[in-house]
Amino acid sequence: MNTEVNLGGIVMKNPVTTASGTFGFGLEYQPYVALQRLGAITVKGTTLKPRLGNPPPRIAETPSGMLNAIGLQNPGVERVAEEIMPRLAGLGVPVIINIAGDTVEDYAQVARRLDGVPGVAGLEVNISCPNVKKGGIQFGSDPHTAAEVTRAVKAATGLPVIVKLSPNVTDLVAMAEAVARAGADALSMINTLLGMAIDVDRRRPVLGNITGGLSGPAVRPVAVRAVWQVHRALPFTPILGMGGIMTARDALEFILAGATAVAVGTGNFVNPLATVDVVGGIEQYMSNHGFTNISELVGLAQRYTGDN
Amino acid sequence: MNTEVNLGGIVMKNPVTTASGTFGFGLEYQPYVALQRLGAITVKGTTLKPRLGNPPPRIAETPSGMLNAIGLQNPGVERVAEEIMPRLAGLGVPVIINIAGDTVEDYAQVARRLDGVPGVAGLEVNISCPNVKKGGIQFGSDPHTAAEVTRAVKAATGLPVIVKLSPNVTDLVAMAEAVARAGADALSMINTLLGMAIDVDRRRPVLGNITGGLSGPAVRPVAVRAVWQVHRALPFTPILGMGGIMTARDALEFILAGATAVAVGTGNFVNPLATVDVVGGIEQYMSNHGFTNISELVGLAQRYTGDN
Amino acid sequence: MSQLMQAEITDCRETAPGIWVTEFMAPSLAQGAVPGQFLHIRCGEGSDPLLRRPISIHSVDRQSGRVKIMFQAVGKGTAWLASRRYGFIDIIGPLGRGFTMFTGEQTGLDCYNPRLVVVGGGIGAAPLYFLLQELARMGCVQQVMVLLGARTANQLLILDAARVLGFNVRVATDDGTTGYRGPVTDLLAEELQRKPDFVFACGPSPMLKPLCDMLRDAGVPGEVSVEERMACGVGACLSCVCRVKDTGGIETYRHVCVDGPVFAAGEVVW
Amino acid sequence: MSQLMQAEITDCRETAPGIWVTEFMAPSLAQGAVPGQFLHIRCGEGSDPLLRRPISIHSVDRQSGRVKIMFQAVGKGTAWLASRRYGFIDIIGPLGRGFTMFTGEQTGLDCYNPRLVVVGGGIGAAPLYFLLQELARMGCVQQVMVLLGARTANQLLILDAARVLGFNVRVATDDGTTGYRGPVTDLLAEELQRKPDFVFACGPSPMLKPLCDMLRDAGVPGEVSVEERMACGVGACLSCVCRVKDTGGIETYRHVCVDGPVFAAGEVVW
Ligand SMILES: Cc1cc2nc3c(=O)[nH]c(=O)nc-3n(C[C@H](O)[C@H](O)[C@H](O)COP(=O)(O)OP(=O)(O)OC[C@H]3O[C@@H](n4cnc5c(N)ncnc54)[C@H](O)[C@@H]3O)c2cc1C
Ligand SMILES: Cc1cc2nc3c(=O)[nH]c(=O)nc-3n(C[C@H](O)[C@H](O)[C@H](O)COP(=O)(O)OP(=O)(O)OC[C@H]3O[C@@H](n4cnc5c(N)ncnc54)[C@H](O)[C@@H]3O)c2cc1C
Ligand SMILES: Cc1cc2nc3c(=O)[nH]c(=O)nc-3n(C[C@H](O)[C@H](O)[C@H](O)COP(=O)(O)O)c2cc1C
Ligand SMILES: Cc1cc2nc3c(=O)[nH]c(=O)nc-3n(C[C@H](O)[C@H](O)[C@H](O)COP(=O)(O)O)c2cc1C
Ligand code: FES
Ligand code: FES
Repeated sequence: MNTEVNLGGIVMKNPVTTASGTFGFGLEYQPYVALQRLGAITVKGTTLKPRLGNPPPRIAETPSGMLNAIGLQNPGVERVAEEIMPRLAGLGVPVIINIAGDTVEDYAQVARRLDGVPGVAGLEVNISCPNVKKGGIQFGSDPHTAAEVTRAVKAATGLPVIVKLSPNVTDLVAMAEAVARAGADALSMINTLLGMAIDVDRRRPVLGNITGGLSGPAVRPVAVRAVWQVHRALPFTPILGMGGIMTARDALEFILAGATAVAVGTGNFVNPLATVDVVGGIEQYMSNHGFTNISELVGLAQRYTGDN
Repeated sequence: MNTEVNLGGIVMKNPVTTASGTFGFGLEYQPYVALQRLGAITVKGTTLKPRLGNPPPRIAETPSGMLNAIGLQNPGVERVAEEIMPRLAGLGVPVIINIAGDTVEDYAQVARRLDGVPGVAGLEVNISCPNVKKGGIQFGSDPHTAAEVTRAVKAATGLPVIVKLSPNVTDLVAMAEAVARAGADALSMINTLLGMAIDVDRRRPVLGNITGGLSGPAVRPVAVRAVWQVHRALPFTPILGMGGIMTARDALEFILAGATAVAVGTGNFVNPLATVDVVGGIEQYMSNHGFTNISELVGLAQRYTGDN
Repeated sequence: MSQLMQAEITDCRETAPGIWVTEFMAPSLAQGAVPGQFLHIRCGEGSDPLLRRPISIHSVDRQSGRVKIMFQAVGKGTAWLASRRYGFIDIIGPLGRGFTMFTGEQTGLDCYNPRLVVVGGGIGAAPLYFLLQELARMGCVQQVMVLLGARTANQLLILDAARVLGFNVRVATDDGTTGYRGPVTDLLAEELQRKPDFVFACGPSPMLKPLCDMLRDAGVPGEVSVEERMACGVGACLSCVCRVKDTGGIETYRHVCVDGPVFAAGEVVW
Repeated sequence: MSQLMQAEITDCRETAPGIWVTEFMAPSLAQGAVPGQFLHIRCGEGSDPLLRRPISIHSVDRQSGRVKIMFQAVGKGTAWLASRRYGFIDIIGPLGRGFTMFTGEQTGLDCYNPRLVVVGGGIGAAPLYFLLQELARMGCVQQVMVLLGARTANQLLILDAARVLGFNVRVATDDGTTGYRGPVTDLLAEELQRKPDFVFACGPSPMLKPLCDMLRDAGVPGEVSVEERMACGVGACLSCVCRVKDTGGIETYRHVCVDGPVFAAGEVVW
């Protein structure tokens, strides 16, 4: 059985990675998870300078989901390159670094700094974080600036570039087309939905940042639809699908809709073994249903055209 | 204690109504619910001609939510006016009729036909149903056409006009401003999020219509955020808030965020008494916390400006 | 008249592998329900699972006011239900149109002393036991042939219970572990040779579809109980549609929760 | 070393109105945990509730390998937990930094035969019992003053248990139903006159904030256990921040799940 996938130049032994920001730098989960079982590890959003992030409370639980407003707390690209990557490089698992910035030049600089750092297999460009006030959300909701960021990052690095899209837009396909044309090697989707919760007893927003990003099983139908629509429009652009994946069946929804690879995010918090359970469950499914190569499954549900 | 609200001209003895499409024409729930306890009844989307709707399966359960692709099945405005309204008019509860169409003229004609029909207290203009291929989605995602529909409906009727917004847009506030400027007496939000589910065993979409609208508790954080943002931008435009309301506490999140009234949708399916439970729970909350007029609560959480 | 109720569970046991029977107190159901009607049951406390699950009435005891449901634990809702051994369950019911013989509505079954066939496949046998109870009460046991099908012997439901009521039963299993080896519709084909007056059936679509064709070809009237995904259960959400041909032959949708779950066999468009 | 485990529940009972104690088998925790550490517990089966709940270790029995948690049923997660009477619970632990006296790290507590004060408010007493167990094991009972506060008498936790261990205990209730009427910090004020060497505290923020001020003013070192909403519990999601002043006086965030839940009293910025 062959579960190897090629995500825009990143070769993964299986289609399962972690969603940025939900798995730290991987090492936090080492006591619980055999990291070598993962197809790749995608780490926390990294910016040029260290960031402290938003005031607490930073999360709130919602029905089958959670809101987060971490605000891109991270140690900055310098420490990631110097201190963290050396510890991750030895794992033998491709590491995808999620990058973010306030300006196009920020993104380019972070990308440039990571070029050639041992162990870094690719970059995931977060143009869609709803929790950073400058930049972030604007890049993710306008096709032109999204394309501009993509071009700048591509010019700054030889690494494969995945652009991560926001679902908070009217026309996701237009966004996808714009960044694909601008040179993105792959697309990842979805980032969180913009949401909020109110503390009814205290009559104020729960989150310190007021609004936050909704993730978890609650958003899965939106995420699967996003993958479906974009794969339909851009069948040759590999997609990293995510949003509410807890089990192999959830992951298979994304793959059947057209995702080449999948990421587990919020699911890690609930079940630290979610990623490896997904890996095992996909293998099980393939053998139960007689598939020998994972590529046979990618987008398979799109072939269905009957009326019932 | 005063729980009466004025939703853009529709006077409701309490702020609770039903979400269109989830409560039929009200009569279906009469064996279970004391309909006179409701502030208003909002009925199923009505079109000029009868519609058969989409092929089954029309719904799928998702984590804390559901997808629906009913496809606006309805008996057409003529039968609603002639056969159904006479039965509802006697209840003594304001009835809000949700209207939809494929063209601007469709909307205007439906509105005109309902003008003066006894018992009809207002119209809710559905410019955002994701399940109808022609029209529907386009009206709901472009401020200009949304404004055009609003103007046409306003011109066709003397009834209060609520325009129902879709969350599937990049800039909800721009949509709200456009329809408010075009004369909407109130706004209702949110309609369903566009989503889909895949049957992993059969490797095809679950819904006959492939995509559907996501509703239920899963979407509540998105809905509360929508109300918050729009109320902040348009503090004098009354909002009918909905999306995942199951309990009074859920409803209070919307009211504290800025909704003048709230609608219970998917919650009715789970608990047919959800609407009246919400009415009772809001009264309880007001008396526990010493509020004598519901208007004191509307948008109260917006006043919070501290950093923690 | 349908009601929303909290019914106290009096028993819950696994009657066959993966098949559960839950009994609860519900005098209004025991008195008012008709075979083929169903209940809409809340299967969880939080919002996952969210929607109620439709489950047919399996049997009623008018005397004690107890009602039973029989269900297969297939997903998270039914798994939750199977885990409830005491306490209350939240029910709406009775819902839907049952077998018309008992509803006082006009039916294809207008002969005197009719010869009936009752066909159940898999968990589809669950509501048929209530039907047999009523037929027995009416003294029809002699004129009824019961055909039960299942994947394998230990999944054959209501067999002993039907025999206890005195019914003639023939069985079929896919793997031949007991009775005829093959689909239960093969047994029906034999019965149809004897031109019964009416056939009642409940089972999975792959059984009901050919069954309806067979009835049409044999010119025998009957009724089938069908399934569709439901949200409200009361006719409000319009989700549970079944394509039917009306008397004029025009295709339209009917709603399983209020127009069904029992439909005339000739009506359903598969 | 922290582990993911399925621990078998051996007991679950309501010990005070709304306060539950659940006991389970977890030898690795009983052996390896330190007072002040917590567990991250899955409180449900579906996806609502979704996240794990952080609950402190209440007591351990190294011999039998049994561990207890004591918790207040405040929302849907803890309500679910309280409803589990047998079976397994899904736990990650031990997590976080406990009271440094037991962690081998450097502490403000570097005197010989130190005089200690342990202050618990409401459910905050839960982890302090484990602390008292360890202090008793070390033979420190005589040098410790335990101060417990609660809303009302029947919400006073670990009182009898602390006395059984031989500790000196003083109590305060908001409504005066037993002990001093008023906040437990009033009792601490008295104790601070006697210049204790170190104070351990756990309770709600409205108690810990003034407590930290009092310690600062009195020049007495101490440690407090704080709470923040957590997703991962292991330092990966960066959600559980607490504002602290580092040794240079510069304010920054630390993570309650890995840098805490126990912090030096002077460190926390309220
Ligand atoms: C009128 C009627 C009567 C029924 N009577 C019985 C009975 O007596 N015994 C029994 O075991 N089963 C019966 N069923 C089927 C039963 O409703 C489903 O098995 C059950 O809903 C599955 O829920 P789940 O959470 O375990 O599965 P999941 O697959 O997790 O359910 C997901 C969603 O799909 C719906 N769904 C899944 N399967 C079905 C189905 N076959 N029919 C309708 N909706 C479905 C569920 O209600 C839920 O909304 C009946 C169905 C209908 C429509
Ligand atoms: C390190 C630590 C140790 C704790 N030890 C104990 C203990 O021993 N006994 C005990 O009764 N409680 C303890 N708590 C508090 C306990 O975690 C909360 O009461 C519990 O999470 C509430 O969950 P719920 O579903 O019942 O409430 P809900 O209000 O429904 O919870 C909603 C969300 O908010 C979070 N949340 C709510 N209250 C708190 C809180 N006070 N702290 C952190 N997150 C919260 C929940 O984890 C959940 O994510 C501790 C908290 C922390 C951080
Ligand atoms: C706590 C948290 C932190 C996150 N941080 C980032 C981030 O730094 N960069 C990013 O692109 N996405 C971030 N995300 C979004 C996730 O990577 C993912 O897109 C989203 O959560 C949906 O997947 P899920 O439902 O599986 O969590 C974060 C999500 C969570 C819950
Ligand atoms: C089964 C179903 C049918 C619906 N039909 C309509 C409709 O006809 N017109 C409309 O404007 N909204 C329709 N909606 C959307 C609801 O009115 C509401 O906006 C949405 O479901 C969010 O609220 P909820 O989460 O409380 O259900 C429908 C929703 C559901 C679930
Ligand atoms: S389930 Fe709602 S109409 Fe049938
Ligand atoms: S809870 Fe995730 S970092 Fe603390």
